[in-house]
Amino acid sequence: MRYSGLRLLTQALTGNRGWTPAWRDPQPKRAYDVVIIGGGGHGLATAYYLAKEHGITNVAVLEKGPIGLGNTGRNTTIVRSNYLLPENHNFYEWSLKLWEGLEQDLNYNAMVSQRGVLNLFHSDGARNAAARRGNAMRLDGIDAELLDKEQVRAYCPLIDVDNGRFPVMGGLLQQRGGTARHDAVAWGFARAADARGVDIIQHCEVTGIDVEGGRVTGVQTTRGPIRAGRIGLAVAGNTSRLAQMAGLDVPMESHVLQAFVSESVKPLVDQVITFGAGHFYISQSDKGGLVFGGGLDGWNTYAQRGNLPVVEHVWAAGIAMMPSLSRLRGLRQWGGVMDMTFDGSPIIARTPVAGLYMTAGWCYGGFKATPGSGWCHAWTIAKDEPHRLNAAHTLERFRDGRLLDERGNGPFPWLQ
Amino acid sequence: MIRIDCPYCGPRDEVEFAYRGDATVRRPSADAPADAFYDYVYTRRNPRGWHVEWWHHAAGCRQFLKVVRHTMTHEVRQVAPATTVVDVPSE
Amino acid sequence: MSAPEPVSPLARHLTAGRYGAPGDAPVYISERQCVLVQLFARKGRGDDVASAMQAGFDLQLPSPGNAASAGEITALWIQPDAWMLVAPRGSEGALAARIKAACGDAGSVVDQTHGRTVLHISGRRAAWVLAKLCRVDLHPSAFGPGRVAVTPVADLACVLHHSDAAPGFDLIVFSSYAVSFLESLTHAALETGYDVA
Amino acid sequence: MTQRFRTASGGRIDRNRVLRFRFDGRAYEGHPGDTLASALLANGVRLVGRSFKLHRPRGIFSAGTEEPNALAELRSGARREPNTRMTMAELYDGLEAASQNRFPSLRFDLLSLGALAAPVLSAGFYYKTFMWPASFWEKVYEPLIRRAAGLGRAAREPDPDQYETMHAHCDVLVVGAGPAGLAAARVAGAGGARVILCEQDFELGGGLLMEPEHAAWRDETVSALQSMAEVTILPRTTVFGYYDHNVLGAVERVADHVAAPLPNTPRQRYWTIRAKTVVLATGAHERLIAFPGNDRPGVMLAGAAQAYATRFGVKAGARALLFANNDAAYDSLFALQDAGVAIAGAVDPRPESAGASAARARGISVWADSEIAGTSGGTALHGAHVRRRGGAGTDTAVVADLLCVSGGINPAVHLASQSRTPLRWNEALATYVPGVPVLAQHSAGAAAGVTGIAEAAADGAKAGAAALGAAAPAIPLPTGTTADARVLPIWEVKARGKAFVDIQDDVTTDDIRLAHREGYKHIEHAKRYTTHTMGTDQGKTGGIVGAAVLAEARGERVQDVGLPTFRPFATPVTWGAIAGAHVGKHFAPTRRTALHEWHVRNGAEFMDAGQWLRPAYYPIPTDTDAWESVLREARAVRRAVGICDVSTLGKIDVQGRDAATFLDRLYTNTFSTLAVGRARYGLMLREDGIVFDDGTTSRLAEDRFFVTTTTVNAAAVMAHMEFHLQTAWPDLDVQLASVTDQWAAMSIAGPKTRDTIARIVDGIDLSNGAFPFMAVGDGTVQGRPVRVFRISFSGEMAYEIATPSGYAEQVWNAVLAAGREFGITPYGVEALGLLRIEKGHVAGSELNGQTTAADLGLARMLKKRGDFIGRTLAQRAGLTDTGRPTLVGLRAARRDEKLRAGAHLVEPGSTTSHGWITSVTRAVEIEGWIGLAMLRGGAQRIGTRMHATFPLKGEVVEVEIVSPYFVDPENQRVRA
Repeated sequence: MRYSGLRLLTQALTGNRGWTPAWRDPQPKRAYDVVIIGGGGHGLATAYYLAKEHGITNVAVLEKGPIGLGNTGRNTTIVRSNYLLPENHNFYEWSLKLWEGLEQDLNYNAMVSQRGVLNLFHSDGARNAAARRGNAMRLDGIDAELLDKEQVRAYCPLIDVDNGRFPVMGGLLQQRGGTARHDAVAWGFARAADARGVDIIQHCEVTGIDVEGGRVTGVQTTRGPIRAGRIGLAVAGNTSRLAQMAGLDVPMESHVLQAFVSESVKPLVDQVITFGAGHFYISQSDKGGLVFGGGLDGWNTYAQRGNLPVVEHVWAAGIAMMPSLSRLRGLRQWGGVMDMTFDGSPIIARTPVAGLYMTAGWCYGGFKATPGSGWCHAWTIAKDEPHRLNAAHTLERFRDGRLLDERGNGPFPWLQ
Repeated sequence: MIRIDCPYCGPRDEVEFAYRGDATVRRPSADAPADAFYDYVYTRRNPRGWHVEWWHHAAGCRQFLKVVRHTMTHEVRQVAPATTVVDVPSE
Repeated sequence: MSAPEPVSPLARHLTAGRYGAPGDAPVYISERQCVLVQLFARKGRGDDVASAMQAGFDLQLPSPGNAASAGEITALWIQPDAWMLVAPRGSEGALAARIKAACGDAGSVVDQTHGRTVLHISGRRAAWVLAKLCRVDLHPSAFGPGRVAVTPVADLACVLHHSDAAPGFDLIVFSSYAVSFLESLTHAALETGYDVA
Repeated sequence: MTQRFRTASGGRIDRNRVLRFRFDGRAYEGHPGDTLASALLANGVRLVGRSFKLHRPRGIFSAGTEEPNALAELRSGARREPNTRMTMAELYDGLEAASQNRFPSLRFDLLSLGALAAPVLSAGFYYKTFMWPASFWEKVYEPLIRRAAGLGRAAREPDPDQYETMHAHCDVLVVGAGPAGLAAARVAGAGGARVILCEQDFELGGGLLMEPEHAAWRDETVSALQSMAEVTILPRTTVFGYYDHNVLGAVERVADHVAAPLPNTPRQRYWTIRAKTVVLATGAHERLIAFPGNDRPGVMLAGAAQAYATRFGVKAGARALLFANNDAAYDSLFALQDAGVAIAGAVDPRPESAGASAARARGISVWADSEIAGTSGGTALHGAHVRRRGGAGTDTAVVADLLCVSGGINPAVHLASQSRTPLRWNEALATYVPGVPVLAQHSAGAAAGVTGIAEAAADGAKAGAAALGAAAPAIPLPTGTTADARVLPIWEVKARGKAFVDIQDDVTTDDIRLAHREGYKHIEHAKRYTTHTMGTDQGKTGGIVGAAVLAEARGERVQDVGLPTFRPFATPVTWGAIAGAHVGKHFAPTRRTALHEWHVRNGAEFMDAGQWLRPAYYPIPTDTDAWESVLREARAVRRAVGICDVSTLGKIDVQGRDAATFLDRLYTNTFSTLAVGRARYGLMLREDGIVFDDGTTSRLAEDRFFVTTTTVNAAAVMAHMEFHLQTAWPDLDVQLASVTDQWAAMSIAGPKTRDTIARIVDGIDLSNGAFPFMAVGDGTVQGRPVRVFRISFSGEMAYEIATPSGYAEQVWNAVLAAGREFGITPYGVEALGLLRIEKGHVAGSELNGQTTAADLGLARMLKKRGDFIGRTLAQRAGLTDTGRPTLVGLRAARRDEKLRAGAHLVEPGSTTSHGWITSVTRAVEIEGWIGLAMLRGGAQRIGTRMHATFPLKGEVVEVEIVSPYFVDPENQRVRA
């Protein structure tokens, strides 16, 4: 059923009784051409692009719970492509381009809002790093602007430019960055993939990956075995466990990243702002809640909950950046489990097991990557080789020393 | 908040410590092959369950402690000096 | 030429007077001028250092979490096989040299007199004020007189010593942070009021 | 008449004192002991807000934290706080509040016209439209949606109030001071435990406060608790989160019950409480029933109406009707009757009940086996339509301006659930109660599903005893009979009209069913699709009702549908409270060198280096701009002598028998061969082969070294050393002490350096022969001990003088005096940077965690024999690739053109980056701008020209690629 304003009106006049499920709830078949493990944004996008771009529609997406409730439903909804390394910004830029046409493509309003993403800096060194990054983006055709202190003040008057412990020197702005409605992304991809014949199978947990002679043959699930010659992992936070089912140890650790939302208030923050002197970023949802977050709790965990020290850090950084937020109230706190890699960049690649692919290791970058990750993962699965956009995002780069270390933090996942 | 019962200082908040990751990997000897160093630096079991890990009591006694902690419940089962051999609980 | 006097980082920051709320239970904040010497036992030489300190200074080095005094010297446990020795201000480097002489190659000695600043807070509500800044349990049952904790206070590394039963606490902090630390401490003490001698 | 709904007597308010307050500009009066909500009700104010989406009129619905409707902007200006629950706002004299989410006024809200389009505004409507044309989303649709959404308006100025933190430890933390909490605290306290009792209300007592017959027990218990030295009572304190290891967060509202905090007093205090055992006596929230018009002002939870009558002495209406599915709610109705409220009757879906019998005995008419099918009225309730259950027969119109609703109770299990205590279904109450906890924790009283004052208190005493874990002393307990709290689980009355499950966010039963129809069948999907329970009240009164509607649609039982996860915060918590004192300049500590005061007195401009403050430069009146200061300072070094505070460099005293062996393994180069009294430059890698840090290390004795690190890595290097000593090489005898703060250090550099310091340094022969480049020695300056290092960062003849930091200013002044005749000039970090760039020394911009030794031209520093950290992985193909960018120098081809760090190096006309500029400066040794860069094929490109492009500013500068060593590449000067 196609969504439109007219449909909304006619349905309203008939008591909204004619709406049908956004996606089917099929029984799993015994075999598929491709099985995608993980019904989050990345898995659903992979399935969608397999169908749309490569004509591969005999695809199942297996999700252990309901779709979209892992990190897709737990992030701070930011989209941007303002990365330093060409391997990263070119990939994220492709993802951003997909975001820009996503709603029309999916016929689902994911509320992609290109309201601008501003990264503040507070020192000469940080300014130079921001300039290097912004110039690298511009050379590759990606929008970036350098704001000085007064331009920052004008752009977002709530920012305390002068008086804090670390006065603001300026910021790197990407106007095309912004936010998207995270739940709607999963639902929109699910609906569009379903419409192209993909089976989205919820409450179907993978308990084993069958490997014969170095090649995958299928999966064991709580709803029985399913055969498939090609399997894609899109299980952020749990990649280590799933990869181990196929006998692989991967260079990754699982860490929790917390996020917060305030009580709803009238429009206050019209952009996405990140605070360079403390781990902090903020935007305001269309519902009015200020959505914000910061750094990792910093120790391995699979639990989707965080603890007070990070709450204190993040909230203090928020007040340091915008002192007028002080009297607002935090409404909810939650955590998502990140696949943290050893260089802070993702893996979209074939694996040493033939027929097994993964889009993984997304660290903090997963949500914004959703369409791009699905697109590149689908390509890699369909062609059994990476697209040039994800050619560098291999599993082997750690062994080869061809690292994609955006910030130079070294092989410490909790610092990435 | 994770509370770690430092064998020297007593129970302390996690903020006194700096996490240093998996404590089951050991630095290979100088003549070990490159793969051994690769595994030491990059290969992790990353278990969902009991994890043996280093916590540096940076704001306390400056000791690297071996902590046996569960990565779902966050229960801490054992905290020991660096050279102690610890058992990983079976479940 | 008279003997040179070191200048404290707090020299211009602690001005005598009464500050904050005018309540009847203020805390008292002062700086203590001390000599500080960090003493380590070398690997496997803990017993030798202990006997040397016993013999040379009649000082029994304290166990973890504790302080011990002999004469003018107080030893604070700070980490395994390491202590901070605190004594009244004397001639530059003299105590460190005496301790090194006593311990010989069994110990490593580092003078930290200038590297650390010692503040003292006392008064009936001193522990309550400290609890605003300090994460360890300061209840007398957990941290009575003679107890030592190496723990952050006001987010800064600190050796906290329950130095007298009055109660009073010594706070040993890195000198470069002394001013910042004092700002946090006095801010926390505004509610009770505080008195700088 | 003011306070015309105030009862003649009764309640816990102080009728002898009058508090004046304003709501939406109108003046009212109330009494101490009132909340804003009770005072407004006393004055007959019924309409207090507008709903989130449809802007429907809203009245006061509850008397506590669960309030969905009665939200106000409290105070004004910089102290304005939106969305404050009027039911929690303690009245004070001069209080000012304003309604929110309405335009232009509460009574005539233009945005409520949007409700005409309500059928279109069904759940998730925005996902199906607003997509055409694509560019309209940001320009048209989104701004409209954002303006209509949101509730109150936040302040736009910095908060003038202060906040604080408090750390607490206890044996038993009791959350909630109702009958269960008071009893638990008393038992634990009497048994000698250290107890903390937190109560979010300003009065202790919880449900006791609306039961006057139990006032004596309450008072006696409270005074007993107050007399216990080890019991800390915290009223106005909300426990908002339950975290790992039995650590809980709470916020104490120290000064929210006054117009502004007193001087020296924080507004709120954030407590971190570490409890051995926790007793959760958090009570329960009454729940709504979804029937058409259940959102109209005048519809109120039954228990709330009782609280207003008995605790606050306020009649929430003139004529009350009850709609309840349980006997306990009848007590509320009887309390209203006793307070003088006219009773219109009771509507009960049950065919017969004890409550109904008791009501009839009081002369109250009861519609049994009946339900409410709708309400009438505009912005206030006029009446309700009563019908037989299921809709048989005709409706009866009942006139009432107060409709008390009770669908049963939901234990406040939020904290228990956050602590991973599983919830289990309680059939009698048709709700979730806590199961067996994972942590040391007990739920007691209504929070555990135990209803009634006497029963809850007894349950609390039991929990207190269990928490004590020892023989528990007996305490007096209240007695009395309790109405049955069991419910007939009806959730919804299906009739024409909007029946709300989330009153704040306008989520109706039809919305839930629509979500189900569209496949959003899981509770989390339905919640997110409809926004059910996502308002500021977090669905405390209607959450389970929505779940029940979903369950019915799914053809399942409520308990099979489950509930959305309970996450912190149990109650919303003030942002500033958690930030505490970490505001403004105190966001992070500030680290100052021992010379800081001198720098301040001498006009330094400071810059941040991590937490350190360092002088950037020292402007003098004749300098026209910063560059002039920097160039003047740098020239002084190149031509005569300058002095720079370098105290911030990390310094580590390394001692022990194996100190040299240790340093050999730590550094890429060798230290065991270093002679005592000599220094050597060292390079450290991370284990992954990337450069970590550098610095000079001096040998003070066979078994003692003095290591220096970069300013930013000082702590990281210390931890790196400790890690390897303790975990990889525990057999080594090495002791480490940070002496960064013990030693102040100043670098004196320039051709006149020796002439300057030789005048004041005693005890060291500073002649070049006796004290050559890289020599180290101890001496004195005017009787102060100093350690002199002949090391250079600038490329000039230079000596670093370290002195115990208490003598820093004295030694610094001595050097200044000695150098006066040479024009000695203090120089800051900017000039230091200029000098090091001219010399080609790498620093933070090049040691950025991404570069190898070879990239930086330091490959020779990697020793050929022996292990060192990073040796093996540095040999990986990707790190030895000759295509990697390497360090080069740059010079602007046109001498008047400026270089910028962060520019990329390209071939003319191309956008392919071959490298980037890491550091730039105006030079003093040569003319114009120079820089350092990382450039692919760097060595081969020396002597060529490229373009430095800076697209962010649209600049392109032609540069010459040169050697990075602009000054004295043969190192003659440093050895002079």
